[in-house]
Amino acid sequence: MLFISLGGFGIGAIIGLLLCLRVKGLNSQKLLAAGKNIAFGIAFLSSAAAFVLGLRIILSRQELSVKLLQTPLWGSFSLRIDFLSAFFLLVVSLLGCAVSLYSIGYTKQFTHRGKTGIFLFLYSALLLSLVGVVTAGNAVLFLIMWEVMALANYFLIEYEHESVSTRKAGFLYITMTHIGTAILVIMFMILHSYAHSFEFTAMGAVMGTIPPLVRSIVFLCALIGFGVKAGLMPLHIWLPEAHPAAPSNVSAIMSGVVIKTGIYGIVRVSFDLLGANPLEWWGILVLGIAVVSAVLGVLYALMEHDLKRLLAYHSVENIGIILMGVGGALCFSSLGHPTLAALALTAGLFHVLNHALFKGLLFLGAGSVNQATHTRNIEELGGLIGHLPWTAMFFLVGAAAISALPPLNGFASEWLTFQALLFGFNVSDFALKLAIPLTIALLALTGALAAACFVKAFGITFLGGARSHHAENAIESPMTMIVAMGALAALCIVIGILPGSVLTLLDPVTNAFFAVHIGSAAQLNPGTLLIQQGGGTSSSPLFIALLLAGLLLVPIVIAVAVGGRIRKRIAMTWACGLERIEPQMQYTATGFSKPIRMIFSNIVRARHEIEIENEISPYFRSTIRYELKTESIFHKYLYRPLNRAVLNSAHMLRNLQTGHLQTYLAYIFITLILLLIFAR
Amino acid sequence: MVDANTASHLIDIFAATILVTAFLIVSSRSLLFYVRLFALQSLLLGMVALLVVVGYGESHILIAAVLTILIKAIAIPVALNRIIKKIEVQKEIALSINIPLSLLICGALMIVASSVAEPILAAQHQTTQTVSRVLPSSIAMMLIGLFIMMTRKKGVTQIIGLLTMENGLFLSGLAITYGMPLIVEVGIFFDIMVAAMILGVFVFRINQTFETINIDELRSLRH
Amino acid sequence: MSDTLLIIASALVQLCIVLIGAPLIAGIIKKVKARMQNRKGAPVLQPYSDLNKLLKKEVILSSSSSWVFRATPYIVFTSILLIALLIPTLIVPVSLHWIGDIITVVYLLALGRFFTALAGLDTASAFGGLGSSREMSIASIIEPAMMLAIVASAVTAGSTDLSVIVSSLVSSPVSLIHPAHMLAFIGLFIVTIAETGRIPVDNPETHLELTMIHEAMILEYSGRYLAFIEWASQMKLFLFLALLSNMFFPVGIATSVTAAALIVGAVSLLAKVVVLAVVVAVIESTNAKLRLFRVPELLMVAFILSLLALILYFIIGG
Amino acid sequence: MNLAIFFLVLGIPLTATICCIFIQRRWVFQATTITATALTAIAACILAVMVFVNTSVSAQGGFFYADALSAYVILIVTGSALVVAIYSVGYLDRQVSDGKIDPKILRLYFVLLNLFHSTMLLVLLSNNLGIMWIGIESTTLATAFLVAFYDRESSLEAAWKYVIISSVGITLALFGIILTYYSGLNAVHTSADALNWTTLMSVAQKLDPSILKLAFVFVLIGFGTKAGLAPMHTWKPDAYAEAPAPVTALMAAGLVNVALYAIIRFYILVNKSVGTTFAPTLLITFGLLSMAVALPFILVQKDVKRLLAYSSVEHVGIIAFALGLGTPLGYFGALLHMLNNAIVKLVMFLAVGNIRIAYNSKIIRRITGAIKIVPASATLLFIGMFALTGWPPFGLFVSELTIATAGFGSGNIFPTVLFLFLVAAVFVGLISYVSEMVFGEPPANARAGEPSVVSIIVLTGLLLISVVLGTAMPGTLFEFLQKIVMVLKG
Repeated sequence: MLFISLGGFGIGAIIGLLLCLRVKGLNSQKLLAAGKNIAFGIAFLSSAAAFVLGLRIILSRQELSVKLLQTPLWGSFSLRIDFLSAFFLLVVSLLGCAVSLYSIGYTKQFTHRGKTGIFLFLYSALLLSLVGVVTAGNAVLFLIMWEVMALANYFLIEYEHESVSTRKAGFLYITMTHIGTAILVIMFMILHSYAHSFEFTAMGAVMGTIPPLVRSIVFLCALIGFGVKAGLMPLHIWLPEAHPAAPSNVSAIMSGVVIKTGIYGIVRVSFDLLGANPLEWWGILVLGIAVVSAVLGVLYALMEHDLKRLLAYHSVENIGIILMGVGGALCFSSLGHPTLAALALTAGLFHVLNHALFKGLLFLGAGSVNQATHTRNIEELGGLIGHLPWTAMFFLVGAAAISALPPLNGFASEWLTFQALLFGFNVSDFALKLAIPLTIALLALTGALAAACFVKAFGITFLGGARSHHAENAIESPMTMIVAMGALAALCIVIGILPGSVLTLLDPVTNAFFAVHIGSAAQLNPGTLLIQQGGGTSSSPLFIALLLAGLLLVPIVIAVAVGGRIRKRIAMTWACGLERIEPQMQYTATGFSKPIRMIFSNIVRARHEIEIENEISPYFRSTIRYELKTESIFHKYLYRPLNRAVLNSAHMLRNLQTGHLQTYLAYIFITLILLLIFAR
Repeated sequence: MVDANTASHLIDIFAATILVTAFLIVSSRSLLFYVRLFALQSLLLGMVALLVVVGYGESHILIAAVLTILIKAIAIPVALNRIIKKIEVQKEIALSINIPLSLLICGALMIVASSVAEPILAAQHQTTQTVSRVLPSSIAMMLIGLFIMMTRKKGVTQIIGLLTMENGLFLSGLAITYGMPLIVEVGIFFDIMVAAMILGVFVFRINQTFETINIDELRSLRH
Repeated sequence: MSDTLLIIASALVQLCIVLIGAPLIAGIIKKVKARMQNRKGAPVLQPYSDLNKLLKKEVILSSSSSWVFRATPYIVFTSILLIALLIPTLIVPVSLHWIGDIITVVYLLALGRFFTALAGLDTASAFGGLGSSREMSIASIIEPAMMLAIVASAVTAGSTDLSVIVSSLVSSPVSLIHPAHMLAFIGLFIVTIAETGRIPVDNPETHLELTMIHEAMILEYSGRYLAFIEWASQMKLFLFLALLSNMFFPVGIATSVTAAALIVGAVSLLAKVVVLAVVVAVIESTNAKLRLFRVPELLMVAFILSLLALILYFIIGG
Repeated sequence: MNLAIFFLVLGIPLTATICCIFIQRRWVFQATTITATALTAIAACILAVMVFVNTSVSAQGGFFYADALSAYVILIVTGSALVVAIYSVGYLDRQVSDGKIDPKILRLYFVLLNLFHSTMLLVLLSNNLGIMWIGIESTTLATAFLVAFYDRESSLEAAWKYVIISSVGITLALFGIILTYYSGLNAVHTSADALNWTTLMSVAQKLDPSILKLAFVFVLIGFGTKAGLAPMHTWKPDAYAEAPAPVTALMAAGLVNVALYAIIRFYILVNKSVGTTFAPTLLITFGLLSMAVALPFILVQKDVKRLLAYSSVEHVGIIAFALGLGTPLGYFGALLHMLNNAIVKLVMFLAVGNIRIAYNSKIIRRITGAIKIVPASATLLFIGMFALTGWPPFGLFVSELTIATAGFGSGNIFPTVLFLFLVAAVFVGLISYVSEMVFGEPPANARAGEPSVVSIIVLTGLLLISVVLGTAMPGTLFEFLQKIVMVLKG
């Protein structure tokens, strides 16, 4: 039965591929549109099939392994869907469904036939490789899928290659990811030299024989190699460039699931391949990186006024939050607290799903805004809530979810993360005891800053008055896009209210790693999160939602009882006595983030330039141009010097090729003499 | 006429002389002198080959000996002379390391060569083969030839350096293996001749195009 | 069945106390401040009549505002009401304590703040944006300090459930005099001042653009909307003071549902909250408002104190 | 039968060379060349089948000899020659019509191309190490005028450097061969056989190790010069950049492998005689050095053909490194890499040839937006670049991964880590330049339109082969490579 499901998915994906290739041959716009719709429809159905498959595997508690082919060099290529894979399959396929649906409307702007055909091909390839990455049971198959994913992604980023910034982004992306892959190859090779097999099961089986130092090296390789993809600080630099450069539907996939494959890899290696007894400093290291990523990610996000860059930086932040759970799990696991480890990992993985949903939703929203206004600069937007009511509403849901407001899904996973970390106090390890309060405080800081950032993002974009004619003339997106966003928003709410149901899905995952049921740490009611460790704590998003709805009666009753029917008058906003208020008088996004920029000036390192033109006297200014540049400390102190050093040394070494024939002969001569001495 | 032992001694003497010509080339300043010294060197090499024929009865070397004398001692020097006369205004060589230092370095190369040849000579002692002391000289010649190419800047001097290397090679071949199988020997000769011709053609063309055969000026291709 | 009724009844009582008590505390603070400034001041019950009047007045809406502006007062008010059901005031454990712990409370506060800030931006006025910006900035540095202060208090009980924390304190009063506990109290008190927008962080009575934070956001509100916003912030102050008093001096709080215990609880709550309110008023009268960019330093103090509390706790042990 | 096949493989291109000298009409000598290379390729296939069945084929008392290794390289060379011959016709016609080439010397090109082809085959078919040397020296001579074909200042300069450096190298190699011969004489005593590789192999245990070590040093430097191992690679960027694109392609795909083949022959011999530490250490060192030396030139480069030339240096380094690992898996990877690299290098150089025609430049900065000018060639170049840098699903991914596996398996952990790092770093340079060429807005003076449709079909076919090698390697090839590995194990 499961095979049928998988087969259905496979066929679906292949048909998708074939179809997009055929689309290239067709001529008329109508056929193009039809082909496009069919291709996305198939992508949708395929994703749905994958979703069903993942769900079945988890619910039936039965892992699935499908052997694809036997290779002479790398052992058998098989897809092995264990519970971790199945969970990630769910994440991938959920977003795959939504984005495929959204793309039907979104790609209406793509009119160039060949380019659209290539887009369809790459899009399907990306989804296929994503499924491949999370289900591969063989290291080489994994690497192949990993690279195909990177490649498809790269070409999708380069979709609008005419712009210099896009090419720069693509270059940065492919460079970083390739170096990451090289490190992953090293990692798998080390594992292979112990396991003598590339199959994950075999690698996992020999973990006991690997000495601790080598295990640590493997772990570090995984952290760096997968960290590049996940966008961990300081390996994140490609992310805020690449995500905005891609078309928005692709950005949603990238931010929603592609970076999650990095998390998948880290979890796969550190809990599955390296076994259940990690070293403690791994966890502390991961926590440290997580905190840095989360705080700096959100701070840099606040400094952005490009909507998609802003969202991209938030991905860095959320990866940090996810890793807090993962890092906590590593710490607890190393100190012999499997139950706590299970709890922490559950929190992290739960946030993986949640982030995929709301970040996907937000990027889709940004895509709609972009399509309607042709700008991503929020300084030119404003008042879109009137023009794009649905988009605005769904974006608001996403913004609230990512700000971890109850009763949405972001809250549920952050709450769990807090709880998991808090139990670090019960663990008798001083380093951890010191690390954890700091982590908690900084997680709180992150949450608050994220809220600030999304007040800015939503408020400046959708509320107030239009700051440009782009924003004034915006029209709402097509139906499919709205439905896709609505579906994601609905999921954010449903999962937010019934988080326990997701935890049930995660139970087999953590059970496989730690051999404990999460039920022993937390009770699994659909609507309530109940932690039974320590004094016992609970939070019930379901009842929060119900009570919020119920308590809404109180102000309504009071208002009606005391004030009677409401009497309204529409008037202009108070403009300090001026005749009317101009949209330019509104607070700007740059202004909005100024206090935070001042408070964290050491970290964000803003430089501003002010150009003032006076016409008559300094009191009558014709234009003021204010430009703000923020520079990442990693750029300044790590990447720029590194880049410069590499290029300088390359320039220097290039002098080896002097153009002098005599020098070349001297090389041969010296080599000969040296070798003669060596050979004696 | 000459038994193997005498031949061996004679070869040693010739080899030493050949090495001396190489040193002389390094120490000379005139292009024409280069060519003449090279012709002399090749002639001596031909003599060595003849000695091998006579002394060890390796008759197939005869062809090699004749070819050496004909091509290397006569044809190539004549051709080079014509090239020099035709295109070279200045008959002085151009060098990047001065002559005393060059000689010093060549002396050092001699030491390197003998230390490299040592294990081979030791191996020769163990076998029943006739001991030859030519090997160090021939290796030294190869190194000196390469050194000439490195430090002398004109096209013709580079050709001479290359040919000196090849002479050293041939000397070693004669000295330690009494030549190669015939077909190989002939093939090698043919190749060297063609190479020298091609280089000559290039010198002409370079001279036409750049109006110099100072290789130092060929520096447009870099990095 | 009677259990359910009891739960509902107790929840309603709790709600009513907060709803009705909050304006009173606001009135008291105003009165004390007036007295300290040698003024007679408005009557203590003035806030009630203010609310009453506002509720009856006409509402003026900005032409550029959207449904977010109109929904916000209700969201803010409701979220505070929900918090009122989670914080132990009269009785511990609170009947609905399992619905949310202190982290939930923090995030419910964030919910209200999020929408208030959006409403500030919705009016297209420069003031609204200014207020939102400042509010969110200050909030973002309040939150880590608050979380750490909470953690410092929660760590003794091993739970973030407020009722569990308070219960454990009631059952083992020794831990009240733990130095860590005291440091945590100071930390949380500073956080309370900041979170409820009192001097020296914010001035709830000013409408000067240089200084106002919260007031700037709600500048465009009028009528019943303003009433709900005002009332909500009064309740927020009340709840924070109640929380402070019950978490650090859980004297007199009812632990069983008997009439006597409840009355004792109510009286002691009122007494403690009034005392704290007076303290707040004194601080407000004796301090000047801080410059905006000095506020982080103050909150840093709270943060460090809480961190110190935690370290002390680890060193000395619970 | 055996002799016949040797004569066919060697004789067809040689005959074509002679024919081209005397044929005047353009289409006739063009057709002759294509037919000859095609027939040679067929003959090579027959030879490969024979070798596959009989393990080795020899004729003329062991003068001609072919085992799986030679058959494999012959297949690569003849295949590349066929592609290059087909491409050359269209490419040079286009250049003639553009006035870049004097139509009168067009014949010379085809004569030399055929000669080049036959000299390479001579190396691969002879058992005698001396003849092998003659063959390699002849490749230099055959290509000297091809490098200088355009008769520009820069191409003359390149050709001069090429010939001088190659000649020096090859002279050193000859000394190595003489030393080998000498040690062989001591063991065999019949001078005629003492240069035969098979004979030497049979007496490998009796050869004097110290002499062979010395010999290997000379041979490695000598043939390494031809293969382009650093630091003897210096002629490569010059010659590759100045020669006509198809010649460059044949040098990169064919000649490199021929030189490597010669090194491998000695390598096998030395390993059997000296033991397996000396030669492998040298190869690993040279391999990594080549990769490292190529890196800065790939990271900062102005000329696309030089870029590819340095990439060739890098890939020779990879193959040398893999050979140096000394394990069967390493050999397997090296052999596979020879094939993969040849295929993709053909694609790259020939695609660049097309682009060069459209832009009339090989300076990277002047080539932008190629995807809009020559969409097919640009796509081929771009995909080829990914294939070249070892991305799946292309063949080089498989071979490089095999090499990495072998590296870790053989215990050379740090060299292998360095190897992986260098491979990744080279990619950075290539992608930055190639993406700048392919993407963006084209300059105004570029001529839109593909110069040759045939070349696109051929190159696409090559890339598809690479994909097949990267995804589903045919079982026969696998077996064949296993046989070669047996040869390499001695």
